[in-house]
Amino acid sequence: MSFLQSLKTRDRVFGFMAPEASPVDVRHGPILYLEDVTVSFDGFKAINNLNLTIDDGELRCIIGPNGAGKTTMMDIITGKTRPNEGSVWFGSRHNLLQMNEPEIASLGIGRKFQKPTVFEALSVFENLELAMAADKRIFPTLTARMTGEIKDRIDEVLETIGLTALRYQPAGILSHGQKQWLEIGMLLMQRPRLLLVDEPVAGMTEQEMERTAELLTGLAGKQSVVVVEHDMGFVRSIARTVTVLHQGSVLAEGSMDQVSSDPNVVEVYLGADDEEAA
Amino acid sequence: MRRFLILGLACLLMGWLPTAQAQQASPDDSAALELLEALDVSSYPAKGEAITAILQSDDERARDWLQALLDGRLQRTEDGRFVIVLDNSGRNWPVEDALTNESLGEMSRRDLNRIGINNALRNQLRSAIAVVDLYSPNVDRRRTSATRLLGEVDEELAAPLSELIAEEEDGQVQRRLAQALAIYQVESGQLEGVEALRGSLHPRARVALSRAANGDDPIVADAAREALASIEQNLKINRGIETLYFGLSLGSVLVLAAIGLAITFGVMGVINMAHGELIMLGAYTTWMMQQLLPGQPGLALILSIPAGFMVAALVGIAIERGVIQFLKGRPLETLLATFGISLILQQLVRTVISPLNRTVVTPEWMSGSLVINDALSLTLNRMVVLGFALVVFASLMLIMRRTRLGLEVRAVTQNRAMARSMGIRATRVDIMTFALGSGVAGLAGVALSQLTNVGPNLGQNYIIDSFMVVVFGGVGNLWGTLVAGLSLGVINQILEPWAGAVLAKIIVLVFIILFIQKRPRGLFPQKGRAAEG
Amino acid sequence: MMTQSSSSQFWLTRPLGERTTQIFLGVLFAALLLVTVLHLAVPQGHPLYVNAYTVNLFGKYLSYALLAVAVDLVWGYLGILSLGHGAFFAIGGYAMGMYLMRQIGDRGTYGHPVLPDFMVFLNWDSLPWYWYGFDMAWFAFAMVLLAPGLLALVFGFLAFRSRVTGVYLSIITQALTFALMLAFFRNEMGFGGNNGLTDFRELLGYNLRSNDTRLGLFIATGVALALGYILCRAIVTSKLGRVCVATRDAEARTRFIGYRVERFQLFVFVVSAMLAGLAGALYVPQVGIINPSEFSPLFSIEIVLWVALGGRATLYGAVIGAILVNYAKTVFTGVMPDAWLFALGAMFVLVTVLLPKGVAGLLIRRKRQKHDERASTGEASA
Amino acid sequence: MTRLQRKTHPRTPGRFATALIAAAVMGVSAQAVAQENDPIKVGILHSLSGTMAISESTLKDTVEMLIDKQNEEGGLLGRQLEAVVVDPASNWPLFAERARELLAQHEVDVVFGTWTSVSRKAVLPVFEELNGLLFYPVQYEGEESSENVFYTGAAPNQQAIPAVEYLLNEVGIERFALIGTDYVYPRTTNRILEAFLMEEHGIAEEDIMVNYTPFGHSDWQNIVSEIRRFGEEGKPTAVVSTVNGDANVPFYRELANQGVDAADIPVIAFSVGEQELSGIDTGPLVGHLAAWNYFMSVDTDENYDFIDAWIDWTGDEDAVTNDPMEAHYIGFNMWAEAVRKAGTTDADAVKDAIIGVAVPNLSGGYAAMMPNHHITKPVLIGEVQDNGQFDVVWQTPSTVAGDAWSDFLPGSRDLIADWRAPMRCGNFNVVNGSCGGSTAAEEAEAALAE
Repeated sequence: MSFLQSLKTRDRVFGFMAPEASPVDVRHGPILYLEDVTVSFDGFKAINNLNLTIDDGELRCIIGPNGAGKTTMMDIITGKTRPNEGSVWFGSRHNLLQMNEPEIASLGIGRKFQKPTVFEALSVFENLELAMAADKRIFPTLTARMTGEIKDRIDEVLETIGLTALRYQPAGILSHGQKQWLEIGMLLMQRPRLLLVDEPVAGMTEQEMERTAELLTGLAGKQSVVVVEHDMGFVRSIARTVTVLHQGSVLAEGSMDQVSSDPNVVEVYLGADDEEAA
Repeated sequence: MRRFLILGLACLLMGWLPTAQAQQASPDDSAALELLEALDVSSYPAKGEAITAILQSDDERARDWLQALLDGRLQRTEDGRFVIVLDNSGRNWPVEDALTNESLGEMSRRDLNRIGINNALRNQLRSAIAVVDLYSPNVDRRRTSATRLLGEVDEELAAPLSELIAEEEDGQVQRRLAQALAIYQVESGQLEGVEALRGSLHPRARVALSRAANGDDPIVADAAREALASIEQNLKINRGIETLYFGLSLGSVLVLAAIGLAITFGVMGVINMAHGELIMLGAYTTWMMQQLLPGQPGLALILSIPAGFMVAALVGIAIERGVIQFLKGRPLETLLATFGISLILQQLVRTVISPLNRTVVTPEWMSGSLVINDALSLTLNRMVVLGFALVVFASLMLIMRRTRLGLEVRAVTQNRAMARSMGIRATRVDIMTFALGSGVAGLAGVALSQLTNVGPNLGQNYIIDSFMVVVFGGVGNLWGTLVAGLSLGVINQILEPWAGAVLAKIIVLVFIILFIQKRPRGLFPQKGRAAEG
Repeated sequence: MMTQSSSSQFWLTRPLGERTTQIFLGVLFAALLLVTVLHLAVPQGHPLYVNAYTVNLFGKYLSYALLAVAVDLVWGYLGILSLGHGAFFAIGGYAMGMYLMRQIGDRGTYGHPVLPDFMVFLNWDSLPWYWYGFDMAWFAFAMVLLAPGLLALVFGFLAFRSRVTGVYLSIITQALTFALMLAFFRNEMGFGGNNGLTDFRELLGYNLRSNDTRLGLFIATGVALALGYILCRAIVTSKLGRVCVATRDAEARTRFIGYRVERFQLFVFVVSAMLAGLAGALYVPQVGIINPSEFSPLFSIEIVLWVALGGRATLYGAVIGAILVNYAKTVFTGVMPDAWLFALGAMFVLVTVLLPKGVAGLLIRRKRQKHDERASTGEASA
Repeated sequence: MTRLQRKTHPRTPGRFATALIAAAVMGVSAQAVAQENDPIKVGILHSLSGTMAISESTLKDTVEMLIDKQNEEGGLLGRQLEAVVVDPASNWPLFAERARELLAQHEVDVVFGTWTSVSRKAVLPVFEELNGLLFYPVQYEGEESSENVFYTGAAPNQQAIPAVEYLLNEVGIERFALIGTDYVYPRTTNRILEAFLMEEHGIAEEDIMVNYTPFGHSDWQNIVSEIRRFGEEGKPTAVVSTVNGDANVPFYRELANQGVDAADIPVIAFSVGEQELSGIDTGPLVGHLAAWNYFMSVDTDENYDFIDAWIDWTGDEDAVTNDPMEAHYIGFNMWAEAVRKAGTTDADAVKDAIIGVAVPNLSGGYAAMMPNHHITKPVLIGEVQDNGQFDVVWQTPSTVAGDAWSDFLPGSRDLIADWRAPMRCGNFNVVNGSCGGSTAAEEAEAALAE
């Protein structure tokens, strides 16, 4: 079985597939499934047997105080960090723990970092071009030509993220908010099945936030979206289901109202506030 | 040389004693002059005879002459006078008359002809002096002469020797003489000698036994073989210890050289290619101190520890202020700039001081070796360096762990902005850190001046190894550097005997390369999100 | 570290425009032509006459320039600071040297038909297996590219697979070249030990000691440089080039958008190593000797310095840097033998501190300004 | 004796003649540029920076001093001498480049320079191509004789062989440890010595220990303790050291600290002179040996004059002189003499004139230029004194002529060099009577044929 899997995944290693037609199997149940995952750095348990399921097309918000393990969780899903124990499944077919970042990415999992990371030396246009779903092996990349439809697709996304005017600017000179947008744009270019979005609205103005909210809610349905965010207002504006992480495991889950009335959650956040105050 | 031992002892039996000489009236100098003139011939055998004559003559100046001859300070002037040179450095030498011991002031080396000797004569003289010393009241002299007797005894000597052993009150001398006797006995095929030599690690004893083992007398041969076996066993162990010591001492050198880098590179992220030159400066400081305090190399060395630190630290500060501060967050650029600096420093030393190596004297208490037994002795200078390395390491740990500076350094390296906002003067910390790292490099230089040459290229020979050690140990981890340095040293020394020096070094390098593949962040990596690039 | 450096370097952006390349190639060929004419047409003794010595010198510079371009490809565009490129250069050089040694045939001092002199007087009775085939030009020339390529492939595969990055990579590349230096110093290796390979006679039947051959080599090197430049430019202006820059500035990000970074690194690293090998092969017949000192880590660092001085990630900057530094070296060692290291050292320090973008940085700035205008007009139209 | 017969072996008509004429034409055309009254240019090709500066920089000063002296005495042929100094920076390819610069750009008339074998090998083709004159002042491995190079340093038979003979006969050594840096000079010298010891003196294989270390080797613990054990087998043992430059200080330090005393295991060095000692604390080294053709302590007036001149030139009271400096002293005077004899500085004229020229050396004798471009030298054995000087304890009764080709290497047994007309050959094979290569060649061809 696992051998078969490895074969299946291998053909992706060589990227014969176009990510649009991600073969992720969601016929029975969730698109993302974490079970009893635990990670520890030098003895400190960043993730402590965490269980989480994301359904296909769902928009899920994850909140939690600093050090709750939100980012680490994303690292695990995207293959950047390997858990000490537990299992992570993408659909019911792909065991993510057996793949590396590019494989996972080409499976259709896109990620936006907490600290916006775009290719500062490259222009906005080129950033999107690189993110674009395409054959990403060496020689195809070496011989890749800019075709009309690629241009259109990029323009389209440029429109959505409102950076058309800055298309030729190096990404390095963009404002923080613009970088956030660009990064989201790069996700869109990937046409992922699952978006992991880490603090998308940090450093954004109100209007920008609203647009982000629209964008993300718009995406949900077609794609599954996991948003990690501190800004409660923003979460409230988009959230259907909210998961609260604390000390590496799920503290509460449910609608915004449910969780915000949950005594533990309140306690944790007040505690957190105290810490910040101190 | 046996001839002279015999002769010495013969004299003894005749009741001749150098000490007894002193009372007798000193013979007229014409006789003495003859004795010395006999020395001033070209053929070395003739000189040998002359030495015998001097020894036989009951002149109490004999020992001084022989000593002067041994040191090459017995010379002859154009007008045929024999003089003893008191100090043979420079162009003009102070001399005194060999016969009257009256000072003759300074003479040009042009007017003096040394009475040359070669190693054979040197041996002869040493033995001759040794024999005389065998009866000297001074225990140390007796010990050295007793040691010289090992393997030199023959039958004429055996009898008087046993008497001597009986009379001798100093235990060590006694044991030595007994061994000497035993060796003779084994060589002459007597069994009791074998017993006496059992467990003796002295090479002479081993040679004697192995000869006996191939001897005709079966009993003796078996006994000898048996004795040898146990000795060989013992030797293996000693050799193992020796190799380990070699490894540790090489390791300590690596640690010393690298530890400063572990700070500037590991903690500050500055790739300081001039690190080697800072080491060099430390070494040159030692040399200068010794120039400033002629005749007191030990004191100079001690003083150059703080001096070396200061010099290197100051240069370090200059580098930091002058160059590195402009390259914040561009670690690879620091590599390039500091490489330029290293070129400048090297050439500076070449032009200002000299392209030639400088002599750094090893003080008495650091030269020679600590004798554990006849097969194992640990060289003192390296032992001192090893200790020094550990002390330096320990104090660095203290500074990093216990002091305010250490705290601030760690704070700044972890989160500069935060540290700033908490009122830590980051720039000051940078300077201090770099000064510290550089200063330690200076200390390494002081230590190295005792092991290798003090020259403009000193630094180049260590910079690469240092980087290897730091990276192998894990950047930013002092313990890593210590472990890495010592282990690489030991590995190298274990490999060397069968792989040869060059191959051993290559193997170690390849090992490091492969190791970095396995653990891309060294022995003791920094884990966690912070570590992700 | 990557992210740190990137912010300070986002100017390294524009892949080279058509025009830069045209200008560069134009200048290069003009120079080649000029030197050739001045050497052949102008009579000796005439002030404008370029003698064989100078031609030879330029030839050497050009091979260094090619080496620098190779380094710039991995450092400038891929962010891999290789302190071991001297190794690939030297291996290419040795491959050529071995061919030239075999060409000596029985004209060596011992007149041995097969064995090179150093093997005869070190009492080798037969040729070691790795010397086989080097009497055939095609084989040797293939080796010039393959040997360094293979080394780079194996080394790079190990290193990139296990994601050795930044300083660690730099240090182990240094370890690599250092180990090779020690190895080649060993006489048992059969590469002539410290004396290396020398006393070459002819290359492809041309007498290496004739000025025409020198001129030929000079031109050949120039052409090689041009080709190498064009190849590198093709790479860096392709989408692959942009992936490289992406990797350089945000390796993790590049992975997350689905590029198998290690393979791109490996590919470019190998290409660069081959170019370095080619440079070495052109270098050896012009200087007439190859010995292990070319492996010395200090030389590899120096190469990086040429690139830094000329300007990273511009290719032509690397060429400028290499020629500038080596010309300076030639001048200084002649004019002020006792002090030239001061000048060289000072040059490195000042350039890194005051001119972080190298000589090319100045040109770049002008280009960026033009570019911004274009961008702003685009804005207007939108 | 046998060698004498070889030297008078019937010669083939010089097949080099044509090549030589060509070279001559070149040389002359190069000369034609130089006017009669402008100075004679003397090139100096010694590293002033880099790792070799430590040894070579003093040689540059030496030549400058000699030129100065010559000019005070009115120069040569009524023309002043002018030094052209360049810095090859201890970088071998740069050596070749600088050599070409000296000959092609500056059109110097003669070059004094290079130290290491590799630097000499690097410049050799340049000198042969441009028909320059190179005086090479350092003891070396032999196995070479170029028409354009004059070897004023010792060949192995002028240093190594006599030194070992001294150990065998005068000191009674029966066991030899050959310790060297891993490059061509020690390799060749040790091979010659091995052959010599086994063939001529029947030393058994297990009584010879050979060990090589890298340049600048600084950790000698293991090797020295190995030597110590090697010497503990009951036979008198000596170390023959061809350890190069920088590695010597730690080597001797380790010897001293591990208590290897000159009286028990003397070390005889071929690359350690006064200058190297000036970097070592010689106290513990007294009695260790060195074999050279000159020592600063040599008791002759020529020597004292030279030393005083040197001290005045450097302005350093404790400046030391050494063997390669004497070699330049001899070489320079030989060249000057040859120029006077030839009445021109033209390379070919000087090449012909210089053979047979004899000038005084500093040890009270004369050095003559042999037809194989090597010179005659006395061989001196010195013992280290505590004042950093050597005390001469033995010397060859007469001077020894340098052998370009060793009699103890199979490859070169049958080769001789003779640059006089009509032979003009650097590797004349006395067996098959042809110029160019040893019989090893035929042997190999035969081997291939089989």
